[in-house]
Amino acid sequence: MAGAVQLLVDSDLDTVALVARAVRAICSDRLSEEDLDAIELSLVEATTNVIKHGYNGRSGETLKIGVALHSDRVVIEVVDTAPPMDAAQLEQAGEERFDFDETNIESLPEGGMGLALIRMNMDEVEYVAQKRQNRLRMTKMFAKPSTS
Amino acid sequence: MAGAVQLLVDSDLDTVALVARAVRAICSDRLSEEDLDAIELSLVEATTNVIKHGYNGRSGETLKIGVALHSDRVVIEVVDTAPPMDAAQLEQAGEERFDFDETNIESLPEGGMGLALIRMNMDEVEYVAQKRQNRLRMTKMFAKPSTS
Amino acid sequence: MINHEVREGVLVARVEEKRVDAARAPDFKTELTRLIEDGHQQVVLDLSKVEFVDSSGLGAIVATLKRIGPRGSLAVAGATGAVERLFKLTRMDKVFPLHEDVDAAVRRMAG
Amino acid sequence: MINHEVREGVLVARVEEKRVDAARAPDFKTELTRLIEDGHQQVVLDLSKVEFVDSSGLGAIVATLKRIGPRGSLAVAGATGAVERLFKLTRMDKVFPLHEDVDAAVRRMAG
Ligand SMILES: Nc1ncnc2c1ncn2[C@@H]1O[C@H](COP(=O)(O)OP(=O)(O)O)[C@@H](O)[C@H]1O
Ligand SMILES: Nc1ncnc2c1ncn2[C@@H]1O[C@H](COP(=O)(O)OP(=O)(O)O)[C@@H](O)[C@H]1O
Repeated sequence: MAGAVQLLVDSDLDTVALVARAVRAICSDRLSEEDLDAIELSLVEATTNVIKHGYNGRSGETLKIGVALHSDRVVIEVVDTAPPMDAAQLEQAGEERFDFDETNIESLPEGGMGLALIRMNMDEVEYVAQKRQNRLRMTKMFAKPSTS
Repeated sequence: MAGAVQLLVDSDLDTVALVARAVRAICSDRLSEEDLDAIELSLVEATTNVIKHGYNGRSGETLKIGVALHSDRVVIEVVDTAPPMDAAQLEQAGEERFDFDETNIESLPEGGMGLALIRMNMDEVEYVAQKRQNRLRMTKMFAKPSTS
Repeated sequence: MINHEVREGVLVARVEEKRVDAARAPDFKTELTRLIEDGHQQVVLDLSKVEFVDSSGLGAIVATLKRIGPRGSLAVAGATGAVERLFKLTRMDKVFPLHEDVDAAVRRMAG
Repeated sequence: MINHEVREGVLVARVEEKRVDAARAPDFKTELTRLIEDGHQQVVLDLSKVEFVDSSGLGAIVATLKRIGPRGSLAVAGATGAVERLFKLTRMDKVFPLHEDVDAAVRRMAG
């Protein structure tokens, strides 16, 4: 079943869980648990970043999440009207973030993992800062179910 | 966890299932399965009515669904920009719709059950036709969970 | 959307959709009617895979019963959760006997 | 949000939240730190009730390990699904030994 849903929420960390559950449910008919986990984590990291960094933790700002289900992919968009992030941050993020020396406890990361997780969990990640809004577009491909 | 989410979808019968699953998931933390069933059915009947009757089956029109979670109730709003329905239809709808004679098969209802089901499943149902939009507000009360 | 087999002279129609709502009710009704028109008078509708039915889906089931006619019968098997609840709430469980599973429904109907 | 008990000298901290995300990570870290500051060096974090952890939650767990210090250790029990996946994806399973349940974790740590 193809279809698209847009979700609007207040920029509040408490609503991130609601959005995550809703998006997971919207995608649940087509995707494996593992793909759903990947999408949920990416969405949570992206919306949390907008609230914490984009809006500096201010509630009362808008946050728009688009979910578009296609036959072979899900496209999740997180749209905000905050000052844009430095796109280089996203480009540089990747699994190297987790190349730590596990024997050196003090060197382990306590933050700065969100963008890396997004890139590791989604197949395509694109950031477009427009005049009035920023748009993080994350695409997850999935195997078409064998039946129907 | 209190919170509010708005969903925007195209007026397409195929997206009703997506919205239903999303709203169920949003409410799932607080409510019993039975209450979730009641909310899902009411929401589906309300959105289907807007698409079939309000928009005469036309896709491409907007449909807005608001979900507000409070500590003791969920308020679901279905907002459309179609010509309003006759509010008397809603007022007259109720469980009498199902006072049929089960031995008389030809008398059994094949339609006209949606509004009755909404009223039977929700605690409060209010319809407001404004200048530019109609708003069906459905409230479900629930017992506060004993923990936390 | 519907698989079928005949057991002890009873047509068993298993619905393969998770949801029977307004988007699917027209096709559902068409498929079901086509099966009935082969002349079956004793029908068990297996809803064990169905998670959700709305008033359109219920209306399609009622329409099918009317089509079968007064000499036949239509029973429901495997309705649980929201589906079972809808039948009871609308008193349609008085019209369509609800059975736990297909075996029980066929036994009752054929016996 | 955290219940605790001491078993064979090991502090077992059971997280009672379904989700440890950015909204809850600060309180989670505060509670966990307070438990550690009682002087426990051997800690098992029971995540069996947790369905989702994001990078903030993971960061709080790392911060707790740093607080325990190099002479102590922090193991994880009952991580499944998305939670287990996060530990493996971030290679944090090399830092926090993952155990199927609390019994196994305590046995390993105390033994
Ligand atoms: N939406 C955003 N707006 C502004 N800056 C952002 C945004 N998302 C990420 N950043 C910047 O990128 C950095 C890395 O983000 P991330 O990897 O998610 O880790 P963390 O949020 O834990 O710092 C952030 O610290 C912030 O400076
Ligand atoms: N959103 C709406 N806009 C216009 N008319 C409506 C709307 N909702 C309901 N109605 C009217 O109320 C009637 C009864 O609705 P309902 O009980 O849901 O049954 P059904 O949709 O099967 O006819 C409809 O047939 C229609 O005439």
